[in-house]
Amino acid sequence: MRAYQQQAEIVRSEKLSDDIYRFTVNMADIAAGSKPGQFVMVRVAEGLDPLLRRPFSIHQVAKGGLVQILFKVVGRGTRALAGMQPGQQLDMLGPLGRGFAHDRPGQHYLVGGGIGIAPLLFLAKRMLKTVEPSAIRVLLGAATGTELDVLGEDFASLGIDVQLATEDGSLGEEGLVTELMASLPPGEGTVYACGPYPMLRVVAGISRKKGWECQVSLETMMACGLAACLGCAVLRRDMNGYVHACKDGPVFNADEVAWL
Amino acid sequence: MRAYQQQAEIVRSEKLSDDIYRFTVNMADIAAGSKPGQFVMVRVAEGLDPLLRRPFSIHQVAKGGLVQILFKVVGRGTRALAGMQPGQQLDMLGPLGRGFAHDRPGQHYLVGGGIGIAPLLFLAKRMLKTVEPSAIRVLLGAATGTELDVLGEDFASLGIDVQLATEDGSLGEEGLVTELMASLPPGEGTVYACGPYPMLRVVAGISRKKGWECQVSLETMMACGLAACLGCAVLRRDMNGYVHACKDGPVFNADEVAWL
Amino acid sequence: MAIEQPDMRVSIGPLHLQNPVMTASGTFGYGEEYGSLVNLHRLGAIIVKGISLRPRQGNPPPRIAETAAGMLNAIGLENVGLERFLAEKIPFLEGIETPLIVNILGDSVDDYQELAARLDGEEKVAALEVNISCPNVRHGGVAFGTDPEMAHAVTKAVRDHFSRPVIVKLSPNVTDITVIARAVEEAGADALSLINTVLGMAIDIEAEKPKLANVFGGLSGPAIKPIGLRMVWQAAESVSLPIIGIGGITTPEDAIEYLLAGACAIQVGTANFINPGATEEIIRGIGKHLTARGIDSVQELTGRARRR
Amino acid sequence: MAIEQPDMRVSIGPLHLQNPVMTASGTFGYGEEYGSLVNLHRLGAIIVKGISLRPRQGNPPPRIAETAAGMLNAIGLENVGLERFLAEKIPFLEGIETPLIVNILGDSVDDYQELAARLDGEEKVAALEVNISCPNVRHGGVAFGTDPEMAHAVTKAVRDHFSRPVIVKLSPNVTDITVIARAVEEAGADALSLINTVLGMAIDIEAEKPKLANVFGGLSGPAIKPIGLRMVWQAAESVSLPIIGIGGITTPEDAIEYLLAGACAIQVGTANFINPGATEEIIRGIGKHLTARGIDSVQELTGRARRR
Ligand SMILES: Cc1cc2nc3c(=O)[nH]c(=O)nc-3n(C[C@H](O)[C@H](O)[C@H](O)COP(=O)(O)OP(=O)(O)OC[C@H]3O[C@@H](n4cnc5c(N)ncnc54)[C@H](O)[C@@H]3O)c2cc1C
Ligand SMILES: Cc1cc2nc3c(=O)[nH]c(=O)nc-3n(C[C@H](O)[C@H](O)[C@H](O)COP(=O)(O)OP(=O)(O)OC[C@H]3O[C@@H](n4cnc5c(N)ncnc54)[C@H](O)[C@@H]3O)c2cc1C
Ligand SMILES: Cc1cc2nc3c(=O)[nH]c(=O)nc-3n(C[C@H](O)[C@H](O)[C@H](O)COP(=O)(O)O)c2cc1C
Ligand SMILES: Cc1cc2nc3c(=O)[nH]c(=O)nc-3n(C[C@H](O)[C@H](O)[C@H](O)COP(=O)(O)O)c2cc1C
Ligand code: FES
Ligand code: FES
Repeated sequence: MRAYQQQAEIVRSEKLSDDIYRFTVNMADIAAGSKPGQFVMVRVAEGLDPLLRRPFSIHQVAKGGLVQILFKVVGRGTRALAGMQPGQQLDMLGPLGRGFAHDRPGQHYLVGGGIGIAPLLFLAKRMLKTVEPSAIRVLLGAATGTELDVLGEDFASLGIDVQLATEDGSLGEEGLVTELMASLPPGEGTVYACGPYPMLRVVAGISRKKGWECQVSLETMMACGLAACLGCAVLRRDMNGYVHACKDGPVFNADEVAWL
Repeated sequence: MRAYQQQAEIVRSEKLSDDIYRFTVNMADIAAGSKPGQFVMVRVAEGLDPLLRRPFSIHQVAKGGLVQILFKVVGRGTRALAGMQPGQQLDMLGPLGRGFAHDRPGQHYLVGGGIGIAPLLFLAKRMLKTVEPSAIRVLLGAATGTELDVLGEDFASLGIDVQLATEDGSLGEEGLVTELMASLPPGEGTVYACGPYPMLRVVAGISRKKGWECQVSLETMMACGLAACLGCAVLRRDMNGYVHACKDGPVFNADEVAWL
Repeated sequence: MAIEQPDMRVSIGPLHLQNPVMTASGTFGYGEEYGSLVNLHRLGAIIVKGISLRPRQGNPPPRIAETAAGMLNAIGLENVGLERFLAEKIPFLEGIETPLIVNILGDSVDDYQELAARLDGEEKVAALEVNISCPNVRHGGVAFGTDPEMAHAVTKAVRDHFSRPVIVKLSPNVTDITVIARAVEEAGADALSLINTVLGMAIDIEAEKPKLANVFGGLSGPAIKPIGLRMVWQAAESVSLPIIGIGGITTPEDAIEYLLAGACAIQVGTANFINPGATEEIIRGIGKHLTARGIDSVQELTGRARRR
Repeated sequence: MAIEQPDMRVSIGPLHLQNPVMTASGTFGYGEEYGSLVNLHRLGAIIVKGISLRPRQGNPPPRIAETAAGMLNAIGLENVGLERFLAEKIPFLEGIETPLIVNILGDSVDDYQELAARLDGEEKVAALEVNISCPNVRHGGVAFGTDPEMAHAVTKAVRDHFSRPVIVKLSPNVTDITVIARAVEEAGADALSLINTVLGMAIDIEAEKPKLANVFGGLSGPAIKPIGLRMVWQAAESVSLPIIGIGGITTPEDAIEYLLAGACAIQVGTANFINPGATEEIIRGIGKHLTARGIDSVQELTGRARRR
């Protein structure tokens, strides 16, 4: 797999809620080889502060080399990014990492929590090339409805069944996305999950009980994204050494890693 | 003298040449007490890089609390500043330092080289409150004409006699601004000079010969602008210790300092 | 619940301050310079530019250079000297209720001793902060702060001639800060300040010479915060003296990091240049942090990250 | 005038490189990782992640944290170990003409000695870079690089068992870098690399604990450039060995600063993460600088700021 470093123009900037943005960026080289679950490393400042690139999942790939990222403002880097305007150039590195393996039989459950929903739209679209919409179910959770409504519609417009949960009950069910999983039938199926670590741990547990394969996208601190710095270590299931999220992941089989 | 720290809005940004900009900034507190030759310390980045404030002379003060700075892009800080847009806020500190003493008898010669012309417009306007335009002569020099034409007109529109010199001969006389001084009559008069150090040294020498008082505005590295860091040291004429440009200057009598 | 204001008072050994935020020596002049920009009465303490027995001219310019998220300075300890300090600077500071801490420096143990004895008579001086980063002229110019025996000797001399709290300010330019910290503790210091600047340099590639006339200078600012935090943590592990954290503190969050690492108070240095309002913002920000977490007193933050 | 390309070749003692720009150990993996982003054939040399006799798992995460214009790492020297390095990593590197320098680390003098002897048999290995910042397990965990005697012992052991150039990489966490530099020179090193990372830490104020699981980590990036430059300058004054400058080099200008301070070559570390194109940009930029100034050879830059 080949990675590219590109100066990429921001074509469009959408503010989806108070702190969630969606950027459409022109980067043909990176777009071409991208797979769902892979990510890009973005330089968020021209100066030396903040210094490190920030990792973001590939949210969608459109024709003409356009790539979207969906991000939430949580700190200095994402704040700087949010302030960037269409026409400006972003230094992008990608596509990076190992994405979802979606050539699985049976049902497909896409489970996203918070900004973890980002890679799932790309995943759903790729899946639809080989499976019927009815074989896919999407479960999304967030603290409040404004974080979900646009994305929920994006999935629904694909003809996929979408269930939503919000902690404040402002959209969909009141509660956690993991609670929505309880009513799903056990059996042959694969869960593709992305979200905060505590949620993923619960998702992994439910999947085990239901007999589903479970793939999770893990977030770690990353400096390089290229398997060079060894910063993104994740403890192996056997507690004997580490795998690395930027190369062996960010998507792991839930059985590969230790759940702490 | 009281200094203020203000969040000041950029009201207007003019690009006067390839690398010279004029910002109009709204800062009533700082404007009120400003004197020609004083300066402001401007924070050019929100992040920590570049870290230090940058000093700029007060170029003009208009009614309504508007202050102008005129600056040339020479490095990272000024480049960042040039990229800022009307509507954005600048963290400004001022007015700082000791300005020109322009309550002098006789002729007034305002001599500016390069971006050193910045404080002279403010000086000329203040002088005109007490002296006739004919008592003032302005001599400006630069590498090329584009650096001078707008400013030359600003002075001319005040009814003041302006002579220009450019190194490439594209505007006014071909040569250095100091060469224009040769033809001026000796006698009672004061020179107010601002520009690169080598030019100021020559100006000081000519003034001595012509019998003029000579005030020069000196540029030094500055961290605080408040007489706290002691970074802006300038060797005294007697070579015995230092004066400080941000407090004892930036305008010094040419006799106060050593010319190296 | 906690609608009361959190208690911001701290004690640095026998020294009691209304809050833990002080100004770092050399970055706040003699206080007066910031009088129109900062409410000096709000500060925990004011530490003034380092004072020597006799006035010092300092180094030739250029004295400062900017670096990535930091700055270098080679002021060369320029100061008005003890006499003029007493005559010209103390009167203004007497008008401010905030405790005054005088930073002192010398070329020899005798210099420090004499400064201590003279300042003991000045009631306004709440404490001394002994800068031991200076070269010892009697010992080949090696800094007092890099040799535990010399650090001990200076501390003891000051301790024996000054009746109020003695704070010793350590240099980070050492292999093992705990060795110096212990030497200073044994010599009777009441508290430690750390860190002073980190030795560095920068080169002007156009002129092909060092940016500072003095070649080397002291690195300060956000760039050095990780070093300062590490040394505060190490010192807190090895001595029982109260520690004042310094180095790159620019925001309330930075200050809280130092407190959690083991400092009971902090100093704001280079940040005063970038944002004269920094000290007051930091005081307010620490208060907010305590309120948000329902912590009653700022003292509870000290060393909290070390107990986990 | 000078329309010819300037001569970019440098010699580091007996080691000849096509240009002075190398990759710093631990920031460029085993070379392969950057294969699709950097033209590896253009580099002066490739220095790989530090190799130990046996594989190492490294520290638990979090292993990295960002700081102002810098980063902290506590990777814990994770590496595949000598055997797998030889079996899995060397073959790729043999396909690249660029000289390979292997960074080695151990827990004891014996470890270093064995690594040297084993790697002496590998023709592709043009030189060794000895990382002496690691703790010596036989001597209470004090880093080899902070004690001149231990630094001497490690250097000599490697020198005696490796027939090609031996570069020793110094730690900046010492009071006087020249003492270590001289010890290493006496022990027979061919060159010095400096600096390794500066010990630092950061605290998560929400979790109230250190950001790194290991508490302390190594500070790298632009923040430390002033420290690296100062140490290169000091070392260049005290030893006659060729010096490889490291620390915060991100742009051609940074690299030129190091050369002017006394380095004959440089390494790019953290900048590879921020901008994978950094090494190639730096090579081009140095060339342009030489051309613009009419300097024939990059070697003329070495130490030029020290001669003024
Ligand atoms: C493979 C991968 C894919 C990701 N995809 C997305 C995405 O599609 N959309 C999105 O909004 N976010 C995504 N993230 C998280 C995103 O990278 C962080 O939110 C971002 O780096 C924070 O930068 P900041 O400067 O705003 O925050 P900082 O000020 O650096 O930190 C704020 C908080 O974010 C945490 N944080 C910082 N960097 C990371 C990091 N690299 N990984 C995880 N947490 C971090 C910090 O610990 C801190 O708690 C992804 C992370 C990874 C590793
Ligand atoms: C009292 C005073 C008034 C000034 N007024 C004006 C003005 O009205 N308009 C204007 O364009 N410039 C003015 N300057 C100069 C201006 O401050 C510098 O050009 C600016 O700080 C450079 O910032 P930078 O980040 O772009 O350059 P840097 O990247 O920091 O440096 C580029 C070059 O500028 C030099 N430089 C950097 N800082 C200073 C400084 N503080 N003083 C002198 N040289 C410096 C550096 O040595 C270097 O050669 C003034 C300087 C002083 C001291
Ligand atoms: C311009 C300048 C002058 C300084 N002068 C002194 C001094 O006289 N005495 C002293 O002990 N420390 C002095 N220091 C060091 C600071 O007090 C402080 O220890 C150091 O700058 C680190 O803190 P900071 O990163 O917040 O600036 C000076 C620092 C600067 C930047
Ligand atoms: C993630 C990381 C891993 C490193 N691993 C090693 C190593 O294995 N051996 C070594 O000698 N230095 C190692 N270093 C230090 C670098 O080689 C270099 O000396 C240091 O980072 C300073 O240079 P920089 O500021 O350009 O990064 C590592 C640095 C980083 C950031
Ligand atoms: S982020 Fe550097 S190895 Fe994974
Ligand atoms: S700039 Fe700080 S004293 Fe003048």
